[in-house]
Amino acid sequence: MTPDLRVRIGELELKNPIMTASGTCGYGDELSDYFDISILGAVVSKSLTLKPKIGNEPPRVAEVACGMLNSIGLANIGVQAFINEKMPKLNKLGALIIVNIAAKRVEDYVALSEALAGNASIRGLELNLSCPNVKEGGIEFGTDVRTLSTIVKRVRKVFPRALVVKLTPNVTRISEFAKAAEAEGADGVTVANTYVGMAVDVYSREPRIHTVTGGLSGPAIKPLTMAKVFEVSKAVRIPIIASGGIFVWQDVVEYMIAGATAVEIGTALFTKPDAPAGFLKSMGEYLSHENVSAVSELIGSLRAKLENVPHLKRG
Amino acid sequence: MTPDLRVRIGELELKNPIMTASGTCGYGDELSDYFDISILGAVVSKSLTLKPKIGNEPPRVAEVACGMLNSIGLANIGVQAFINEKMPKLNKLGALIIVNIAAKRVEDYVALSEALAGNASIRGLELNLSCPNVKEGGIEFGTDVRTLSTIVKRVRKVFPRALVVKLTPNVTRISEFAKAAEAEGADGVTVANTYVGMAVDVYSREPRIHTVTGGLSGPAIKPLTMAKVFEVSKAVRIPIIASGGIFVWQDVVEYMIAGATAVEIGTALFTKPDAPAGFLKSMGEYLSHENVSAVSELIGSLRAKLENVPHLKRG
Amino acid sequence: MPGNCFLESAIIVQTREVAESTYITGLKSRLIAPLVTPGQFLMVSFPETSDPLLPRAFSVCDATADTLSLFYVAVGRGTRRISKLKPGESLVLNGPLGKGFPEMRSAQKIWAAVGGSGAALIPILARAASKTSADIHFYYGARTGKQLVGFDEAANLEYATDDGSKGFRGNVVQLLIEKMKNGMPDLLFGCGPTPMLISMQKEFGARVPTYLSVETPMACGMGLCQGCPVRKAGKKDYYLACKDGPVFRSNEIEFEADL
Amino acid sequence: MPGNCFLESAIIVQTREVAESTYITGLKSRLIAPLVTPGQFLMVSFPETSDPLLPRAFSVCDATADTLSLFYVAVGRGTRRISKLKPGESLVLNGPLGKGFPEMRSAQKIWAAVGGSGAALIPILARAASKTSADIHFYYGARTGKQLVGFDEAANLEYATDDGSKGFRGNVVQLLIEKMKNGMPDLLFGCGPTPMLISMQKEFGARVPTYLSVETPMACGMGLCQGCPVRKAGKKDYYLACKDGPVFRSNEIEFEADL
Ligand SMILES: Cc1cc2nc3c(=O)[nH]c(=O)nc-3n(C[C@H](O)[C@H](O)[C@H](O)COP(=O)(O)OP(=O)(O)OC[C@H]3O[C@@H](n4cnc5c(N)ncnc54)[C@H](O)[C@@H]3O)c2cc1C
Ligand SMILES: Cc1cc2nc3c(=O)[nH]c(=O)nc-3n(C[C@H](O)[C@H](O)[C@H](O)COP(=O)(O)OP(=O)(O)OC[C@H]3O[C@@H](n4cnc5c(N)ncnc54)[C@H](O)[C@@H]3O)c2cc1C
Ligand SMILES: Cc1cc2nc3c(=O)[nH]c(=O)nc-3n(C[C@H](O)[C@H](O)[C@H](O)COP(=O)(O)O)c2cc1C
Ligand SMILES: Cc1cc2nc3c(=O)[nH]c(=O)nc-3n(C[C@H](O)[C@H](O)[C@H](O)COP(=O)(O)O)c2cc1C
Ligand code: FES
Ligand code: FES
Repeated sequence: MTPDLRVRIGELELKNPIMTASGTCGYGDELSDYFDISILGAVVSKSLTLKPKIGNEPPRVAEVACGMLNSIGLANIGVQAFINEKMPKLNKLGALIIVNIAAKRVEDYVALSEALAGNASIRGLELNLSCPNVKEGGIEFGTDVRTLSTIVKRVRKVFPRALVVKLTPNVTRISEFAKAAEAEGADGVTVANTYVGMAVDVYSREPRIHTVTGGLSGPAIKPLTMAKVFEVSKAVRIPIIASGGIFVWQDVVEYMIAGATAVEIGTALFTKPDAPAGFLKSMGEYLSHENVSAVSELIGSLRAKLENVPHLKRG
Repeated sequence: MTPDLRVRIGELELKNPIMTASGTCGYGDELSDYFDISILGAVVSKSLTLKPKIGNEPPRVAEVACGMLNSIGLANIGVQAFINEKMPKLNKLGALIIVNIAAKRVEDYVALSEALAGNASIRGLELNLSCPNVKEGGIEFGTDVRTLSTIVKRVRKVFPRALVVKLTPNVTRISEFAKAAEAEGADGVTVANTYVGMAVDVYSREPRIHTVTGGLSGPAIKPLTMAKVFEVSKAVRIPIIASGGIFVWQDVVEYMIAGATAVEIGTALFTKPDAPAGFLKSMGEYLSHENVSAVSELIGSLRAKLENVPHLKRG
Repeated sequence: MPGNCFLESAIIVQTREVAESTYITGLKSRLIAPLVTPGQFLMVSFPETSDPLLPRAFSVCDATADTLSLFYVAVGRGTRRISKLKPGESLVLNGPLGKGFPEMRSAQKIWAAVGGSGAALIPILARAASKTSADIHFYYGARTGKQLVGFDEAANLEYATDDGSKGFRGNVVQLLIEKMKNGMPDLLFGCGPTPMLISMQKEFGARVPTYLSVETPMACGMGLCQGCPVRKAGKKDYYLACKDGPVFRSNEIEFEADL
Repeated sequence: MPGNCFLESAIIVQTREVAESTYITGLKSRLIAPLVTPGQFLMVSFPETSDPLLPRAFSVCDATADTLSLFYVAVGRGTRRISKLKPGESLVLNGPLGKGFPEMRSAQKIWAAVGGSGAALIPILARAASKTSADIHFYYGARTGKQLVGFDEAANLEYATDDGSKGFRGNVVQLLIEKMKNGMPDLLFGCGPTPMLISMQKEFGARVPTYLSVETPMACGMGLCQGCPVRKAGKKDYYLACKDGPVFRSNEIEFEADL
């Protein structure tokens, strides 16, 4: 018996829990050199902004222990070019498409969502709230619960399909942000974006990426995001999409056991662009071996006494 | 010309910036099998509590990518046994001793500090504020600025020598906590303790450490703590002691360039208990090669345009 | 004990596959080898990478004046990696660590039950016993005959296999129960999987002076991290496996309930 | 371009040290080798470890029907690791990636300036030129003669060394300036350290059709990450080195000011 791999994010049914992460799969079509992207649960686009953005000066990437720092600066072709040039290609490739958007002003999130709402083959929206809020003196949208609520409330009004809020992990208690997203009607939360990190060249004494600090991704962050997925799973009922350091199929299973409904593969694609195909195969074998008939049975199935968890007691 | 390695934390002069981290060097004497611990800037004791503590149930440690999770639960012999049994040994070994203390109530921090103030060969105190505050429903002391201020203020009154506050990194903006410590008269801050992390065994579906979540240490966290050291260095004038993922001598230099005055070696000791001796040698060679006559010249010497740093703009 | 433990970069002499994914690796060790007593262990680490990060614990399988060997089952990344190293390549050893089995005395009758990677102790125990003229018998258990490794060092050795494919049919504890019908040893040693140790504690702990070598996760092996607690019998307190053990008198410890 | 790039596990045939910490490693490659054009590159990754994590970029040094080679200087952990792999061990290759040098036409007079690891391109360019009967001359610079590697593949090759220990005394750009006094090539190629490329752009960019192979940090090499920007000449915009390059027409790009 082949295990049932389907999972749901709100009304959106994914054929399996494996998605690609925003900004790590180009616009999706680049991956089709390596495997058939229609086998994925979903492809998540690079963060799109209203106007095209050229991004930050180099260096934009640097390797660190079991991870990398990036500071791309949201380089992207803009929402219109994406709809006109990329959507037809992606549709032809048979991919289920979720579009990730980013902005520096609340109004721009709304404008972006309106622009995308009309295209029915955009099956879901993921809000990247990790950008500096220009009005509030550069505080990240995602580190202020009030602003997050406002954005989700307003986007929810204009976008009728699956709405997912991608949370930043750089906060004291991420579950508060997840609860706010749930309260405003989000269908799911992505836990989480990258962690603020930094590296220095000891000879030049310069930072190894132009913006000094950048986002840490890769296996290094997996235990951290795992703890956050677990925390959020105890705080909300909407599905969680886990994103952080998934490099082997076991990581997918770990995240689901900890409470995730789906996962996003990011940095792993840089080394193994066909990794999602391998994960799907191995997951199937694992489920059969463990006599699990539906992957959804894994979700939140951690065997643990909650009274032992200091991290949760805090909340 | 041999470079001058001395650095200062308040009135305390260290012969060099290399210290061992609390909880990773036993009580200090265990290391003397491997090298002469009197060559260190300082030895920081395991966190001591008023009464001995047996600690958490196993498993207490688990390896993850480029790091480890721990949940020791402050197992320690208690402050009195430390003073009576360990201090004489450490004094004989010629180590400069900083004692780290932890408690679940503000009064206990004060009582511990009083007990230690009388012993002049305890040259400094490091406050571990990562424990759950029993009175405030289990919130970590270190994640609430008000409580941190209260503890530092009250300890400052009873402990006359170097007072260092060890900050938890599990907060949105660590520099606020550093500022509060500085305002209440701390001589320095340690940036930072471990990060909340988690790992799961996919076959048993059990957490890999008993308390489900634990503290992540090792190279995985170095870029994160580096960014926090940099952030704090822009916010306070008191010295910063960096602690997080130092595994090679370059890491020591990176932290100092980012703004640290001294560093603590932690998890690296488990693989290479004599690592500090090697770092001292290599640091000396680096300084000579770079024509730096005093190690203190490295502190905060990062060559970077601050207007490029999104992370700082937030504050 | 300053000066009794060493960090040593040790050159690999050879690695033999002695059973399915089971290896013995011999290393040159000038500093550590001469000091090891049976039941002591080493922490083995890998130069040039942070992944795997932590050192791995291994009992010393045998030790002479300047060489020692490890006996291990390739279960994960660390052990697989060691098994693939070529002669001439090196590993970093930290040891000898911990407290081993009690010293054996002349004519003492000792039974040692071993299983899985616990068989590592056969050569070093046999050598120590012959040195002090102790009378040691080994009882070596496995699921099936194919997993058993032949050790020439042990003169008196009996096998137990679950499937009866070699020696006694049943586990090693059942074999010992049989044997005890005809007389008791002076000392009983146990080294193997935790369920085997638990069962030895239950069956023999009260009848024979029994010493068990326990396995717990370890981050440092030197008493630095407090990561390796072993419950003290009847007390709300812990030993550290790495400093107080790994060998404990059976009646001094309790195993965790959920094991 | 679906179907034009491959992930391939390639077996190492041999590794030779050709100059101080400089190596050529040959690999069996059935899928990628037949497709490579000069100037294209591969991303090379390491199975079984997350440290190093990211793949490393290497130009293809030479490629035949089923083998290809890499020419590299062991500067860091990735390159050191590759240099130590034994024949029979494998590496994962992703390629061929990027846009290489323009196709050479018969009788076209082409000068290729190379330095450092840019010398990797001598064999593959020589092979391609001979196939189309283009007339290619190589100018190969280094600090000192000891760093120069001999390539039998190149019929016309002149050296430049800073210390004059071999060939022309001076850098390769100064050598080209000398040569141009007696006539100009139809095309000029450059591959080497960024300062050399900057100097070629300044000296020759306006006078000769010049193509430069740029090196930037790369995380993916496939256009997935946007990590490898190269400034478009005269515009507030970037190319991606991995997809739009690594070879660019000199007048299309600007180098970063602080390099
Ligand atoms: C005192 C002591 C002596 C030991 N002596 C030997 C020996 O002589 N020969 C031998 O083969 N093994 C021995 N072990 C066990 C050995 O340390 C582990 O098998 C080894 O760490 C596995 O490393 P790995 O990287 O191959 O596996 P990993 O990839 O780290 O793990 C593979 C599996 O082993 C488990 N594991 C990891 N570390 C330990 C550990 N310390 N204890 C128990 N399970 C673990 C993991 O949970 C996992 O299921 C000893 C352990 C201790 C504590
Ligand atoms: C398109 C392209 C083609 C290349 N072709 C070759 C080649 O044929 N032969 C060759 O020897 N090298 C080539 N390089 C450079 C090569 O990718 C780097 O030297 C290599 O990544 C170093 O890996 P490492 O792990 O040994 O060094 P690391 O430990 O990663 O770094 C060592 C040093 O190299 C620097 N470095 C790391 N990555 C890069 C990079 N991508 N570009 C520039 N500097 C870097 C680091 O900052 C550090 O100073 C090429 C690079 C690119 C982008
Ligand atoms: C190069 C790079 C670019 C990224 N760009 C974006 C982006 O545009 N929008 C976004 O929401 N997340 C972006 N991310 C974050 C990833 O989507 C993902 O959440 C994060 O990298 C953690 O997962 P990983 O460890 O699997 O990479 C980017 C990550 C990387 C490494
Ligand atoms: C096993 C272990 C035990 C620790 N115990 C303590 C402790 O008792 N008190 C404390 O302040 N920090 C403790 N820490 C944190 C370390 O002192 C250090 O700040 C942290 O591990 C980060 O540094 P590293 O990556 O170099 O290990 C402990 C860390 C580890 C790994
Ligand atoms: S393993 Fe670290 S104290 Fe025992
Ligand atoms: S290296 Fe990733 S886009 Fe060029």
